[in-house]
Amino acid sequence: MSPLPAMAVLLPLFSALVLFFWAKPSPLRSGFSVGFSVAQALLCWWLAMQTRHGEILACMAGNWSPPYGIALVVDPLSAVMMALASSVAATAVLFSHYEMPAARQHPLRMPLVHTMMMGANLAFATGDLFNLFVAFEITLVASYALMVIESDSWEIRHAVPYVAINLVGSALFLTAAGLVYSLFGTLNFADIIVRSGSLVGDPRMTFLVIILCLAFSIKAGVVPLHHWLPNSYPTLPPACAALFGGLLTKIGVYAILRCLGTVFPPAFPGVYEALGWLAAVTAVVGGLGAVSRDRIRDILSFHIIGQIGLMLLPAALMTRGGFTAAILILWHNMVVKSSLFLIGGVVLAIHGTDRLSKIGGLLRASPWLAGLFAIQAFSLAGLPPLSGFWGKLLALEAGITRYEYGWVAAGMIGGVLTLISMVKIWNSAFAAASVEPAPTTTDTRLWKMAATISILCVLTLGMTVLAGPMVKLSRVAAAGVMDRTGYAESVLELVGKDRLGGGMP
Amino acid sequence: MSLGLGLALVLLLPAAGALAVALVPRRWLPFPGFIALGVAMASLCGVLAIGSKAGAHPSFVLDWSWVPECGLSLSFLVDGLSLFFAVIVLGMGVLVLVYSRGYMAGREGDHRRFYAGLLFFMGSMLGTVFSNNLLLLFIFWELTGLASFLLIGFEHTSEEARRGARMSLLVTAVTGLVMLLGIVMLKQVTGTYDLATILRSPLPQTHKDWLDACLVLLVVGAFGKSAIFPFHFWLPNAMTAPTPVSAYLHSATMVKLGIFLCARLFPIFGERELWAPLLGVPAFSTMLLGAVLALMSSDLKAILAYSTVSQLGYLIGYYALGPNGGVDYDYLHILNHLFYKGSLFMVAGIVEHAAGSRDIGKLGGLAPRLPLTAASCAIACAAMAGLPLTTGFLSKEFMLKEIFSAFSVHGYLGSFAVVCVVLTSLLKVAFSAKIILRVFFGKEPETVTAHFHAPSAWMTLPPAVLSGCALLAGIAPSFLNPLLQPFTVPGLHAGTAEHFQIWHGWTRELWVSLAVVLAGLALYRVSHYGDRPCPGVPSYLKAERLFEWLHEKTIAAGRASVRLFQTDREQSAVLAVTAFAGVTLGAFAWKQVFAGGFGPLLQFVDFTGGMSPLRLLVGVFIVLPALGLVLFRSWGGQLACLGISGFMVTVYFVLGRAPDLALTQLLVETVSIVAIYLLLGRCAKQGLLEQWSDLPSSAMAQGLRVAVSCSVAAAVGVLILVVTGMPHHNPVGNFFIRHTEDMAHGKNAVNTILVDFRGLDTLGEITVLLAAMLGCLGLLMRYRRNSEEQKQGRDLTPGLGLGEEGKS
Amino acid sequence: MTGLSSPILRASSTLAFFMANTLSLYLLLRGHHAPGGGFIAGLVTASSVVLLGYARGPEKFGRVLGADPGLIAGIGLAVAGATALVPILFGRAALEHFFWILGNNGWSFGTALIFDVGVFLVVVGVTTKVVASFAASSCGLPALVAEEERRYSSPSEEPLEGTRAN
Amino acid sequence: MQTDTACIVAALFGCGLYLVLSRNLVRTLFGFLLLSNAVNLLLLATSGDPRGKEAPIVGAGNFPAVDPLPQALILTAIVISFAVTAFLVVLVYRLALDHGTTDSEKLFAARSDGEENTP
Repeated sequence: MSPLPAMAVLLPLFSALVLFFWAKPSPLRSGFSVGFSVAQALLCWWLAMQTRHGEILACMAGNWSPPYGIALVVDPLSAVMMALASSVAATAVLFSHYEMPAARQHPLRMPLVHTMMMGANLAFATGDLFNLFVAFEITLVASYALMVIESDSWEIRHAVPYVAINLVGSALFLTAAGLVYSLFGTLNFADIIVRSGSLVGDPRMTFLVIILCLAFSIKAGVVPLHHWLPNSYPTLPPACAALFGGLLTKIGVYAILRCLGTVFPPAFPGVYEALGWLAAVTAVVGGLGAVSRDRIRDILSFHIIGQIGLMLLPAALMTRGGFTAAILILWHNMVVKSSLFLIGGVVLAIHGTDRLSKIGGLLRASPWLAGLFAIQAFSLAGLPPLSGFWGKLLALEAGITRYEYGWVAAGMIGGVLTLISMVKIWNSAFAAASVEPAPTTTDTRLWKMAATISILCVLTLGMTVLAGPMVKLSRVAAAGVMDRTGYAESVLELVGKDRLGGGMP
Repeated sequence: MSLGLGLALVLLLPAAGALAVALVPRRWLPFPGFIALGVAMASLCGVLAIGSKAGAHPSFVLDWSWVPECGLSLSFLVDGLSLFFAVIVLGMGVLVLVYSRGYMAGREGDHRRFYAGLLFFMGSMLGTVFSNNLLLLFIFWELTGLASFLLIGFEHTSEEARRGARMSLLVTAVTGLVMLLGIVMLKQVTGTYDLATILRSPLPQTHKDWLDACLVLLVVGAFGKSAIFPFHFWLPNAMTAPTPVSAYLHSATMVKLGIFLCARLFPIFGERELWAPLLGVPAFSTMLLGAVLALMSSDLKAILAYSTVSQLGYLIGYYALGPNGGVDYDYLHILNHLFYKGSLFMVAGIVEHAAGSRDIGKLGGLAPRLPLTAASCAIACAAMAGLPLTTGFLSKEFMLKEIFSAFSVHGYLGSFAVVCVVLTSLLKVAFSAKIILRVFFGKEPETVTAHFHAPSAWMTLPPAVLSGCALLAGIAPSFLNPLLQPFTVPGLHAGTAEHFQIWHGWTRELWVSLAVVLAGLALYRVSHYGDRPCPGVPSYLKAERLFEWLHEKTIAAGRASVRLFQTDREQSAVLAVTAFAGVTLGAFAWKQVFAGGFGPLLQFVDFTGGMSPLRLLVGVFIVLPALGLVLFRSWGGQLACLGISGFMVTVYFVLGRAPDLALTQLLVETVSIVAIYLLLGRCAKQGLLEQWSDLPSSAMAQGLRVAVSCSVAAAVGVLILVVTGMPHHNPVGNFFIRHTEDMAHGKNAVNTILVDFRGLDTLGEITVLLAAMLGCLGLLMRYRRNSEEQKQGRDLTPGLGLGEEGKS
Repeated sequence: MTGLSSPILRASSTLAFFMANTLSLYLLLRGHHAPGGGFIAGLVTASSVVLLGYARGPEKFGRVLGADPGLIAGIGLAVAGATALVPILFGRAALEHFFWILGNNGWSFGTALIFDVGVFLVVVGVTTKVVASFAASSCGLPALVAEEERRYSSPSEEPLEGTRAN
Repeated sequence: MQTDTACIVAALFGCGLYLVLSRNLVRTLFGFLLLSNAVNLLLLATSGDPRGKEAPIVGAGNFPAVDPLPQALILTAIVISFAVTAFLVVLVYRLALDHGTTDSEKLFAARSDGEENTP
């Protein structure tokens, strides 16, 4: 039993607490916050290193034998998700330090960010359905709080649909959890796998899979369940938007992959087909929405939706190749999407607005930023050999081998729409002649913000150069997610104190 | 030095040069142009050395694995085709860089970005032609498109440049994506991305439809890059690029990638029936269309661009009609085009620089002032028109000869090709005459006199070199044979090329040529009689308008989709979500019922079990207040209903043998009611509550709301009945009952589960509580924009405004 | 809403406060064996605090406990988190609990109780804090007192109601 | 314990959802309260028929007892929904103060999807 999965959950909890008590914003506090995120990232990267051949690290909270306690299970997919999430968080935290003068920073932002990270890590690590619900709630309530703490009377409105739809999602999830307990008599993923053997083909299980998929799709922002997303994200401060964009919807996708791939046996095939078509619609509608918007943050928010569709399209194939592609797109997207939001934040800081019709001239004023944007935007659009390309390639391959031409076409349209909107931003914000007054970039904070984004850019370029290992890792992760018996065995072989005879110290 | 290392150096040099030029500060690298030139020359030497060492036999070098999981390796193929294109790319690159030195002098913009872009392009172009892996080829292919995008948009402040750049990027990227699909499908058939392997082994005969699909998809990519109809429109719009870029990318090299791809594909797909019509029809149509548009245009660069489109059409069509054994004169045609078109583009740049205009209506009489340029232009135009003593003549002779022989083989396609080629040759004569006569002869307009700047030798020499080549090779064509011979590729070339000669006797081709020249001159005379201005391209032939229309429609579709799929209002959003959930579940249930009747679902339901009158009674007292909540209008009544319903749930918990739950529910309900009471009281006092609590909505909305609520309620009811009807016989809960005392040292199993067995849930839950508290506190404080931020508007996220460090 | 004026009510609310908290203490300690536990005890205490707060008036509501309830909640979470973390440091599983038998009358003490105390503190703190601030705000007062404002809000913010304290 | 619970839960779901779909945010809030009660009752239903069973407090002769796990889950769910309810109440309060209305139609009268004009 390795304590590391539990550490990955507890570390952000304690950093959140420390930051809660240490209320006064200062460089030292931000440094502490960054340091803790980095420590967490290092821990998770180490976990990823340990699981890179498909090993599974599991531990039981409370030292109970599975399936009685709560299992924390880290496989390659979870480990890399956690690592990327905390890397993104560290950057966002650093960015949010430069975003505002220390005296104006909100003291609650940091504790809430770390709370959200705790929820995210728990969601990635947990091997228990109800605990997954709790993890979702932690991230969600922290995100509700982040959404409202720094908003004025105009922006606060958009928190309403955000909260309302997510509450519906939570109710669905809780309903599903209850029904799963009734049907399987357990909540532990590994135990569900074992007990589901006799239920293959049972319509009741398909009902559950559908409800769970619905609940997770709401979190992921699948059309037509996405209404909470496009209006609310733009009201966030850029650093928070980056974190939300890089993290929240991805937890939903992760949960879908985990549930469809690992936990539940193949359900009624229509479910996957429906998911695939839904993803196709999502990819196109998200892309179309992005093309039509006029503010950078709005474009990026719609893109999140489109990209979710692009991730779920190959996943719905339910093949290993499809899952590999989905996972790779997922990883790449976490990094790229957050850095684009941060770039949008710098643009916002320079111009006071990010409305494309009112800005311009950034290529001349800030070539460094333009370079960062070009790399991330073209990566998002899947231009080779940047990190977005590999997922796209694998997705094409997976779709073609299964003869799903309609999905392939939808994915390609989604990709083209992404490119169109990225070019739109480039042409208006960066290439176009500067507007009056010309943007000034003398403020040192801008340079620091741009330098912060470079960290994520390095990560993107790293995923480009090291595409080989990255693809391999995602293949291992996909194999791990789809290896139901392996997952069940490695969890159920744990032995807790109840089998060792008492827990006296 | 080994071949591999040499090739690596050749490929890396431009990339490294690009990085150095782009990133090293200006004061350390004062002359980016010279560095670029040096890099290009070094690479050229390298390629020549590799060529001499490798000889004519294809060899593979550098098989470094990059992404083995995707079948991608850094594997390069050195053969005649790749060497030929590499030499073109680098040779032309050297000339263009020399030319750029003069062209860019005194121009605005960051020259480092320009030279870095050129070197970046050069590197990716070399990568494309040397790639032995189709994926690698695609990667470099897209990079050339990216380089083109950045270079077209070099003068990024001009709206036109941005539009042209966007158009070229979108067209090439979309067609590239289609090509990628073709590559992936080809891999599914052949099992590899390795070009040499595919070339070596015949295609499997099992996937005929797939192979044709692959071919179509791959060819779309080639068409996009080489501006073949219907993608021809991006090339003239790319002319907003600086002239060296036009000369280099959009005439000599990048647009030839489509031709390169066809040459690569020819040995693979050349024998398929689809090959000839698929390539031929669009290619020859493009050829004719381009020539017509060139004659109509008045902008010098537009004429050249359309004529490039036309020539590209021919070059692709040439492969289409190629006999199965292989083609022979493709290099000649490519080289010829390179000589004259490169020269003409550079001349156009000189003219623009010198006279301040590219519109041939506003030019004239420049020959005395620019003798060398005029001579270069004259030779190049002669080559374009196919007059004797130039390579153009040679090229046209062979063109006509082959077309006449292919004529009978290909049936209708052959006749179509003949008509197109002859008409195009005629048109070419006409617009060649137009260029030389209108620009360099006639009367010099006053605007030109006023503006005239003499070009530097940096600018005038490169076109002279190119024209000189065209002339030299035209006069002494026998030189060309030994030059082109080493580049022959088995499979592509039949190797039966005739020896080039200046005089072939009074052949059929010569007579046709003569007729064409005369007819062309007559056409020019008729169409441009006197001072009649050029007609210009009529708007119905401007396909870019279609593209822009499509682009705008996409955005409009985006807006429409947002209107259709997106709502701000929380209740319509929730309505959409719940309705969708209900529909999905309903659809599945219906499908089940449809498949097997109600039996399969009802078998799980246990209707008789678990009915208890007492619980039912309590249930009535839970549901009735809930209904009251729906129906009542007064806030007091609603609050009472809410309270009663909640407290009756407590009783229900008691009946469910859950004392802990009952206590918790009681307390939570109390605190919640207090909070809601505070809210209502406050709002009522300020008149913020609407009098009529259930606000009126349209009949349809109301109906939808009732329908969704009722159907979701029914769905949930059925779901519970079906799923919980036969619970699992051995739930894990039993374990907790059995062992709560001996292992968790507590009698209350619920509590031991909460703090011990599933303590992590509880830990998470109190974290939720804390986060909710912080959220509530955040809600109770409102951000207030200061005057500075109010001025900047609502787009600005609070607190992000800069320049306030001093104030705070 | 102002504080209750009658001194008798005031006194009785204080009495009720102490009675409720005795009950809550009992619920907390017996929770492992009988209905009760950290949640329920915490909610009882929080209700009593709310009651007392009503009696004393919204100005002093947040200070009934003598400290910032938010901090109490934080401490509670730290205590509960510590029971998760400490076993790891000793090489055991997270949240593993240990028990000691006290004497021979069946009483035992376990680290589970510490966890439950953490839960108790969080519930008390959060409930009190939220209700107190909300009540203050809905009475037209600033939600937070001066030193709390520095802890929970940025200088660019103002309370919904009332004026900024500093 | 399913047929009756199923009916109660279904009715509560229907009422709750109807209220959630109201234009008035206060009614929406009530709706979510009902919904969370409904889901809690649903969870309780999974612990089986309680008749003839005792509360899950182990003592002298308290067997058989009902399944304690759903109860623990409900307890967690109640507390979480309590937290969310508190948040919602304050959110509605804030909106009412900021915009002078609890009617979401009025709240979003100006279309605000990035197309809105900056004042």
